[in-house]
Amino acid sequence: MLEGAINVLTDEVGPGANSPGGQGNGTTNPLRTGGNLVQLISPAGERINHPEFDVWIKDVSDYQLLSLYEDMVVIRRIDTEATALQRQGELALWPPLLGQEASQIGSVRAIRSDDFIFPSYRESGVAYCRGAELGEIIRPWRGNALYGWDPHRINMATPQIVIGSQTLHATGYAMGIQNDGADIVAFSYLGDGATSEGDVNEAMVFAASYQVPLVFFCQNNHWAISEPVRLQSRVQLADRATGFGIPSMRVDGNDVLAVMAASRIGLDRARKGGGPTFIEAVTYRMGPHTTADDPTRYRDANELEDWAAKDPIVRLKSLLSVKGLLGEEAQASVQAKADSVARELRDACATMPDPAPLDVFNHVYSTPHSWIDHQKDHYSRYLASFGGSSQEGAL
Amino acid sequence: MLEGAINVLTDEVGPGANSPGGQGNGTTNPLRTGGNLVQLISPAGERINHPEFDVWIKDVSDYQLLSLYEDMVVIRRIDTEATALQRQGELALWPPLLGQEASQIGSVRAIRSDDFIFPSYRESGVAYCRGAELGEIIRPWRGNALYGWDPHRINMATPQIVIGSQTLHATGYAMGIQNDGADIVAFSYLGDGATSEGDVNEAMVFAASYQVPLVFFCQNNHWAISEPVRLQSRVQLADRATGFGIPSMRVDGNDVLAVMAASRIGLDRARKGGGPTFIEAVTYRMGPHTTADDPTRYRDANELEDWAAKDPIVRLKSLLSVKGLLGEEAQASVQAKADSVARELRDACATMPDPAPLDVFNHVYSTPHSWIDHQKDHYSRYLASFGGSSQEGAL
Amino acid sequence: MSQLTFARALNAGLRKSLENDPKVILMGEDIGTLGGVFRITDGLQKDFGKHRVVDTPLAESGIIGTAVGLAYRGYRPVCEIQFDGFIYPAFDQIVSQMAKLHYRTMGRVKMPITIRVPFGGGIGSPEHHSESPEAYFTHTSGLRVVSVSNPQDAYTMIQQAIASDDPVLFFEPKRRYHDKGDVDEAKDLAQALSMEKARVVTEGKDVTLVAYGPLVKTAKDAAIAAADEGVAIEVIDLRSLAPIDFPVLEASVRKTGRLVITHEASQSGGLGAEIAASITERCFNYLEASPVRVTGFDVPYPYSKLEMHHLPDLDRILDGVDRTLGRPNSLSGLEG
Amino acid sequence: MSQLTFARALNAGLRKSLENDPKVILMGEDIGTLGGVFRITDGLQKDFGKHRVVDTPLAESGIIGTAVGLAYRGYRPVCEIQFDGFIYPAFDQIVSQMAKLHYRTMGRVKMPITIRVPFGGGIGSPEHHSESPEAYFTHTSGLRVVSVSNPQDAYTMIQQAIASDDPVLFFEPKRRYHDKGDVDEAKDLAQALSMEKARVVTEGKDVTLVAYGPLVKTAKDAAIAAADEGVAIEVIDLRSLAPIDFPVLEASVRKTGRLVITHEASQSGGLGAEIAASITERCFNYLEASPVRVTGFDVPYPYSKLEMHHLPDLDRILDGVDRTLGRPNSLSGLEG
Ligand SMILES: Cc1ncc(C[n+]2csc(CCOP(=O)(O)OP(=O)(O)O)c2C)c(N)n1
Ligand SMILES: Cc1ncc(C[n+]2csc(CCOP(=O)(O)OP(=O)(O)O)c2C)c(N)n1
Ligand SMILES: [Mg+2]
Ligand SMILES: [Mg+2]
Repeated sequence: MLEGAINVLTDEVGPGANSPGGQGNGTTNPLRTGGNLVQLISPAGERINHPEFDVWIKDVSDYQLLSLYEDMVVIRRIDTEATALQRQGELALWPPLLGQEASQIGSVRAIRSDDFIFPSYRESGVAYCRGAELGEIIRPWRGNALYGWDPHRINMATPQIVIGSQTLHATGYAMGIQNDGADIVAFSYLGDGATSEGDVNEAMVFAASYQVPLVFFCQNNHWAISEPVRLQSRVQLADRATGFGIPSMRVDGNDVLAVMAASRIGLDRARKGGGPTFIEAVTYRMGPHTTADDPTRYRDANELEDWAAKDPIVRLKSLLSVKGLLGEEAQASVQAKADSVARELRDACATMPDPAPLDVFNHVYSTPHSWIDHQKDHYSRYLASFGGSSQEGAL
Repeated sequence: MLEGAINVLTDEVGPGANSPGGQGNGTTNPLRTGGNLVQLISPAGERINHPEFDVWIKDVSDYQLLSLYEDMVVIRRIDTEATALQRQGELALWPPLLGQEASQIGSVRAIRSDDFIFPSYRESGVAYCRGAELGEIIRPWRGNALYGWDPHRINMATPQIVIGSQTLHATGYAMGIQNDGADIVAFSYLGDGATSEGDVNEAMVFAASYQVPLVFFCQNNHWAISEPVRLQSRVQLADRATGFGIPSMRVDGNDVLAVMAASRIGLDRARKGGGPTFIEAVTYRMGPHTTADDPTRYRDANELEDWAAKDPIVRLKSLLSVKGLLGEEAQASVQAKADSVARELRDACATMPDPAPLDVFNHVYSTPHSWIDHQKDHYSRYLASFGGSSQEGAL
Repeated sequence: MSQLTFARALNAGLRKSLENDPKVILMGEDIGTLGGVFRITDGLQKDFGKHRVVDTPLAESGIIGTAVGLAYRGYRPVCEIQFDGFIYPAFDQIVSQMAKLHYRTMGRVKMPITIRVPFGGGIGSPEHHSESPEAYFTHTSGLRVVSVSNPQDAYTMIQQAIASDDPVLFFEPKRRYHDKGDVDEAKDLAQALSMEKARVVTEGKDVTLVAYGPLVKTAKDAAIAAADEGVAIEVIDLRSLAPIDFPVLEASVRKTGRLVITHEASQSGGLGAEIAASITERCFNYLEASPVRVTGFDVPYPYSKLEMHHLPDLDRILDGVDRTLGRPNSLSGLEG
Repeated sequence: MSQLTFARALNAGLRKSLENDPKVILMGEDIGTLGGVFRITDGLQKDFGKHRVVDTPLAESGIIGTAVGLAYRGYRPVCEIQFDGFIYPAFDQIVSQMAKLHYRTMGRVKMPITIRVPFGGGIGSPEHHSESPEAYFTHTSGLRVVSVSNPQDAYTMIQQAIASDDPVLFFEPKRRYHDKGDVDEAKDLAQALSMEKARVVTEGKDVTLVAYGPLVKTAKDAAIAAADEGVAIEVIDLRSLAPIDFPVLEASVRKTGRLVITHEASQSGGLGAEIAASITERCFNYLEASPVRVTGFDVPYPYSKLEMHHLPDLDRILDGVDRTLGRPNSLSGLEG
């Protein structure tokens, strides 16, 4: 095998084939990390052939390519709209996904609807494609609930704010899948900064030890708030996984096809009993960390410019244009979709009902609990002492 | 470089030379893990030549070889004696080091006295060579103190029971060394099981990020209580480190010369500003996990037999014999030393003073603390209420 | 009815849960082949297989974090933390995830996880092996916390904890593992006293003495000793540490007017503070004296040659009883 | 004397410590170039260099664990935990290592580590950004715990905490970061009130009201409001949460006979329980009514549209005051 080649498409693919040499037998670890960044679309929008990855996206029709484009445009529009809502005081906070559209769409569109996703807080685009309602997506950022959607309805956990925590949940879920003998896969998103947390590393230990059906999908967007990725690791993040015996890939995260191919490779391996895979999607957070952040304090304008030139949407647009798929009509239709989603988002925000005061006591436990009941009773009495029905009305 | 070769002795050695390619430039990680187990003495006691490692031990004189042997015999004797004391009820517990003598002696004899060691709980042999008194070594296991020696006197932290915790302390200490511009090294012991703990992985993140002067010395003794090392990792433990950008070696941990050479390589790299190194010393815990453990419940007699054939002391003895270094006189002198140490250990145990009741309140804080003072006062009053001077006398 | 040790009773309870619900899965370090360092899971992996009784890598956050994921998938994980002092690496997964997920998801995701913790001192162990960390968890909303004091409760309550749809911290007094007691294995779980109820184990009219876990036995012994001196102590086994069954405590204190609380954990911020504060709020007009706490000191758990000083024993409990009664005691002649 | 915000006062205090002792070293996530998400360390890396003001990888256990190692080597690390809810991954290193090392080594190894924690709610944040975890640490022997309520104390006490040879948890009320106050930067540290002393901030004879951190301001407002109704509240700013300066509290309660404690943390097992229990022990015969706790509820910190219900405010504190006074209150007509 060539130095730096991705091993996932060689003869070694398939259940059992990834078994490392085992302990103490002196063999060399057969796993390889992808030193080379896999790219299927160049920043200029040209389709680059890659014999090993191409087979995984050869079924993607022109129509589907266009729909990936639409997805990306729509989630960018959601992002823009939510950011605007935050600026207008309608949302308390918003974590933008600007620049990461290809990573999010390429991965979520590779995942089956019965697979289960464990996101961080930035995967609003993933949630949208998964069927979360727009109101559900913004609800926690408006402060109207801790989180929005029902995980069991869309097979996707609620956003995770504690960095890296969700990777262990995904691993446990995958252990459950394995016990059930189901052919589904757990799919965990994480950031580059997250790779430093103990939990993420323990997740890799468990995932490798039990060879569970799991994909770790790391969006290396180069920053963890103000910290550059080189502070977290001096080697490529994809290399981390191989040290745990988990095969890894490193793909251009602004290239929707490369991301999709890599995700499919990982999902397929997991589904066939081949154990976990780690994907590093190299992308860039073009916006602030959240709307509360000011990235000009810690990063160069130049860097942003460099990455703007690799914009994932522009890139796909060029490819579509060259292929003649993005005529005026198509363009208008995508635009219309984005506009309507933006309107819907704004409406969902405006019409979102406020919680009632006593909601604060609900769902702490699944069955009655004397302390909570006592306090709820006490507080409702307290509210009543001001007269009126304040505990029932909206705040 | 050859597949599986150890990179530590190539041109890449030295400050700065280990800098990985950095983020996002698509180069392949230049680090190599030692797929091959490095051995300088065969199980039959023959000296095996290894051009790259030999240079690191070429200064070891016959006399020194004999003294390594003496060390190993002595610490095995300490182990036997302490185990006996536990069986006789003089110690509450003892964690045997039987089988790990070469790993402990080969490493500690490579470390400079001003380097700082962070052990786990099993490094009694290391502590002995470091100058800890025998009473200090057994004191915690007798229950007469939480720990024995003064870390600043022998430049070695007290035993760490929380698995893996000490690797972060070592990393922090090494950050301090780096800040001070000192030419010393932090040296952290850990077990194979410990590699699964988040803390150990975070230690590797910090150590690699700051390139601190540190050696991780992992005694892979094949078991974490009843759990075989393959439950913790499906690949060699040395591979884990390379995923963090830390160069690693895999050496025969029952071969005192291989261990010493590897330790010196790591220490030298650290001292020269080359950053951290991870050493996997492949050895075997021939005794129980602790005196409270019954290994027959979980492991085969055959396995033990196999490893008995690789006994680190027998092996060195054979080498010495072939070299004609272990005449009757030498043999007798080693024996006498071991006997006297054993006697000293037994005496230290017998004469160890018991603590006074009010000692329970001492040293919680370094300055007065009203809660403690209050409780100490109260309890001394309580003890006095039984009459007599019980709070001052021995228990 | 059979005579079982505490340890065997737990083993039998776990076995029953494994039999009754295929979604029950045991996880922990050394719980499989070895059967746990205390042999609580002895034989269970052999009978239920490696996928129901899982030896995990050595990573406590990993154990609880993967249990959370298993719960997401509908499992009921029962995690063993090998010793009290090794629960802290899992603290984040316990308080930020396991405890909060039901609230976070408005009840859509249940966390029926049980964490078994052999806790407390008195067995001559080295550091980190004798701690009483329960107060960290009773202060954490979203958790239920129980502690058992006898083989029958061990057998019943471990099953109740596993059956609970909420996460439960289950504290097992390791120094009582070898104590024997009658266990009715045929007893219907539905008939058993709810896990949340306290139990009056010795009736008395003079002083209420609240204990849990390892000190229930000591408290009963104290009651016997006090009876000789004409003091009738009412001993209450708390059983549930969060929520606490205050009505039972209240009824007792309204009768006795005096309250002593004992636990091994350090005093400041321990569970005794909550009990003293709550009972003072609820029974202020009935109290004849301030509630008294007889607890471990505010020190890290000491080495074993000193642990008998740190741990409340019969004499220290009786001294506390004397304090509430205004009888001669260690503080006589002092104010407060 | 200058007018500084709370945040600037902390920044000035940290700067002073960095200037005075070359062994002081700041560590945390985003504290360097960014100056911290709250800008508390703004400009310090520029002035003191990357080796004194260290941006760490994203790993909280790693931050505290390496700080322990630095302390071994004679440094005085000051660690920033970005938000209260992210301290839990470091819990093990805090309670099993930082808190215990001095005791473990019989005083041979000191742990002069300060952990700065922006804590508490009221700023409309998402989950994990508004917690009050102080009770976990006040129950942990070996730690000192303080909380500051005003810019002057922030400036002085951060320096005292750093100068302490014991580990200190330093809780900063993040919702007060923008409050301004007079700060005497020239004040001699040796002359300043000891970090362990509580301070009477408003004198009064009717009710003692104990608060700390963010609620000291609310408590003072409550005292003003109550004064209008003829009730003289004595407000005490606790400052040190462990140990608590009980003599100051005792003196006050002996005068007023009534005690109200307020904090944002959940009630059960919170610091209020310890204060109520201890003051009842120490002042039983002086109490006219049971101590009352006005605290956050026993729920995970709720989403921001509900946080004003969870957090004690002026009205809830006054309701608590009314309860201790037997005046009409939310529980009127009920027992207890
Ligand atoms: C355990 C924990 N520590 C700190 C934080 C504060 N924090 C929120 S986001 C963030 C950076 C995360 O970076 P990365 O993993 O790269 O994800 P990204 O934000 O780039 O998507 C930090 C430090 C947190 N949420 N959780
Ligand atoms: C955090 C933590 N979890 C669990 C334990 C209990 N325990 C003590 S030793 C041990 C096994 C350690 O194995 P390894 O790291 O291989 O070291 P060895 O004992 O083989 O030297 C375990 C699980 C502990 N001490 N600390
Ligand atoms: Mg990032
Ligand atoms: Mg081992």
